[in-house]
Amino acid sequence: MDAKELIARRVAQELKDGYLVNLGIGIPTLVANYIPAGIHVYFQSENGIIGMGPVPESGMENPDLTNAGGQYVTALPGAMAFDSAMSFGIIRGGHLDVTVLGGLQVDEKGKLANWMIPGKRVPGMGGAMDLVTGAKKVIVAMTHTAKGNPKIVKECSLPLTSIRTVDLIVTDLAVIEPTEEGLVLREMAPGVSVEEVLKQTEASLIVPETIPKMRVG
Amino acid sequence: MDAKELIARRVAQELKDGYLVNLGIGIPTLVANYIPAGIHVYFQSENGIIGMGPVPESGMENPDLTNAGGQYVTALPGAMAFDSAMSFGIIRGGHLDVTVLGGLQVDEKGKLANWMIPGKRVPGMGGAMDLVTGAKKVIVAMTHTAKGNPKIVKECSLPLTSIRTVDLIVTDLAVIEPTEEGLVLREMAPGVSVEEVLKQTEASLIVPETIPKMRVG
Amino acid sequence: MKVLSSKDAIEMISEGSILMIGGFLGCGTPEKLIDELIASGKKSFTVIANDTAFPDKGIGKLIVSKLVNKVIASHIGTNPETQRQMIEGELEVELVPQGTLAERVRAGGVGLGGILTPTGVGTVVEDGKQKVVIADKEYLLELPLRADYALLKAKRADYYGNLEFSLTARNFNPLMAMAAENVIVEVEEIVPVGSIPPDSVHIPGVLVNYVVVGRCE
Amino acid sequence: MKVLSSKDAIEMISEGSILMIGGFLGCGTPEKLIDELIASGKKSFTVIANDTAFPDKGIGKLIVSKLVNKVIASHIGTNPETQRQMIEGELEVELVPQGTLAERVRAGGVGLGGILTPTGVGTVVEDGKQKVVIADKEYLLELPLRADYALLKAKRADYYGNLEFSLTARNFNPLMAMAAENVIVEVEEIVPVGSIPPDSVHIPGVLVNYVVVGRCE
Repeated sequence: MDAKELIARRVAQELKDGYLVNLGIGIPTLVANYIPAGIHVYFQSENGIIGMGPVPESGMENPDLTNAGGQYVTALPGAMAFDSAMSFGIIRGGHLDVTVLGGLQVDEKGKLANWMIPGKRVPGMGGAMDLVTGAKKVIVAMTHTAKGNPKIVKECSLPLTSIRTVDLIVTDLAVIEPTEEGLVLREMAPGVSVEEVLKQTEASLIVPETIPKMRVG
Repeated sequence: MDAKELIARRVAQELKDGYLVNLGIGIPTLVANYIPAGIHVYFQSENGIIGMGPVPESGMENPDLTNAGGQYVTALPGAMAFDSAMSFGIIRGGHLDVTVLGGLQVDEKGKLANWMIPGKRVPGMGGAMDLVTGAKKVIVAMTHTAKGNPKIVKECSLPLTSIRTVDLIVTDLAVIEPTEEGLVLREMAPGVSVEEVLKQTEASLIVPETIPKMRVG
Repeated sequence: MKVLSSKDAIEMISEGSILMIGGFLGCGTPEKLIDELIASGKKSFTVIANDTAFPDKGIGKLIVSKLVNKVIASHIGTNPETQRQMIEGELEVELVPQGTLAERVRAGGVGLGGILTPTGVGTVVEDGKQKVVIADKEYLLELPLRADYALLKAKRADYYGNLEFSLTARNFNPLMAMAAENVIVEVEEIVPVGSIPPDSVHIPGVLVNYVVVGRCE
Repeated sequence: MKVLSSKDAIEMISEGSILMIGGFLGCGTPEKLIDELIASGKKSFTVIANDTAFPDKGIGKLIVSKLVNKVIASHIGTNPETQRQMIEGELEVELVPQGTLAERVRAGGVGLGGILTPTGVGTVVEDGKQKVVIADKEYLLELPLRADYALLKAKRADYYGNLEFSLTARNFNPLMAMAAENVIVEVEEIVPVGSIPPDSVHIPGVLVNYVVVGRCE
């Protein structure tokens, strides 16, 4: 299983029946492929729909039906379309059960930076600040390091997305939960040692006595 | 022509083609009966519709279609229904061309009191404060006096509806326009003398040299 | 979303809760839920609603049955019993301009900390409220409203709980569907998923907790 | 409402105006109006929009054609030309969280003086903004946005200008229809009054100034 699939499979385990879920671009998008059996979740796309379905077959595209990445999607039976104020009303009003986003850095306090690298890449925050500030549960899905550099750091050097502490960090090495006491190492990827996780993590981690294997469904 | 019809007919002369209009309960409601020929106006009812039509024939009532007074109405072709936030978004956002309301008092500065008599009648302001504060043009349609007492006063003794100066006052005796300089007597009802208007008005009135008869279409 | 009998729905409600109830002078009010609430004998509620309707209709019946300790509404003029209880000191009434009430409920539902409005500036409505000056214009800071339960009326729901409202029965219903911990909706019928097209759904089913069928139980 | 050719519609627009343009990565953007604006050679516009789409699509084409001096948007990451012009100092970019952008446009349309949001607190978004503390929680005071012209895309209009949007092409369009002095809407077809049922109209025709038919002119 490659790193991205592992992360997506693990995140999918956090979803419960009836949840309203928003998936960011990149690894988070893959989560839709691994929803546990018997569970029905609703996907919101912040450009204005709940009940987004998969990419349409060629020739079946509707120019009025795209996802937040601008790609053609479909709408499942029971879907609902709405304007941007309603879409973010749902997000900011605390009605979104889970948002899964990519991350550039998460710090020891569980704060996320994921929207810009000053002087280098300034795409804009899009809906990220609203999602992290407003969702009931925020899951960061990202590779543990970038080009060998730890992404879980003592303090974010990149601009924060929100001062809200995220709820869970899922990487290709571990599952880490920010708590009042600090970052707790909750699960380890198959074949990964505690030493390796600590080595690849700049932030201090609280390491419980027993750490189960990552649940990947 | 009775006093109410005279007032309603005169107010109707202020409406222009394409206007969005909100009529309050009482005399203002009658204005709908006297829209000048060749003019199409849209009536908004603040409970959530533009394109409200007349009272339905008996047996044709729809329990989901009422006006702001709770009476059954109809919807004309091209009508639109919306929620209360949109309804007052239209009103407060300056999209309503004219609101016609009844009045308890209007003072020398053109400020209106029309929603309560302390200790006596406290129905609540409903949409009146929003309408007077937000509409492009506010027309007060009321009898000139109540039980012989002037309703156009030096200063409102009743609680104000808004600090916004109304645009026109139409009574059974006269048409009066609040201006920077004060209340100006613009038109006189048929058979009414300037002396009588002044006698029935507590506020000072600016009386131009010539005062035309009230235009009643 | 779960379908319940009106009895089971009302069963869940604790005495003394804050209730948001949809409707405008009874149009768009869940009459069956109201009757069931009265039958339950529970009391001491705070009711947030546009108005208190008429003594024999909608919210008016709750007032007459003396189940309500406090009302937050824009208008109580059509229900003499509300006025009587208020004057006698049996019922606390907070009067809010209708547009401000809509925005406060909306703010509660979409996660705003407050909104700034010119409605009410310079009137009794401003008492005790913070004022903010922007570009030389004064605004009142109005705070969000939320409730423990929303008791709403929609035309129909599908099996996911997606709601469609009808004409002026829409009014405060969709706003309240976003501003309460528990959303209970009385509908005339439940239709198969997909029966309501995506652009015709007014409130997504994921925001709806319980549906009660009002007509054909 | 008046039906115009795209050429006559663009004719009205003054150089240097503030334009709100609907769409999300090009979905729901009036392409014909965009092309006509480019053909007109007018420039120095401020554009308020969710994003700057792609270099060959929607608002992206305006950027590539260098007609824009300033952009207020939530995301510019899909258009490298926007980033290049920004870095070179040719284009001013104000980045706004998407939910805040929606609320600011809405506030401009519905007459609010501002809204309080937790989104952006403790991030670079708070720079230069007033903070308000309510019940020990910090909020940013975000101000309304308005424009001289709104260039919008709807699925269809009736002869009154009533608009119906389609699926995710709705996005910012209805919000912008309320927040501009002049509202110009590109539609795919114009249908007889009454063809769009009252509950399916998203924006009432009285808010629409001009309609341009985008497909079959």
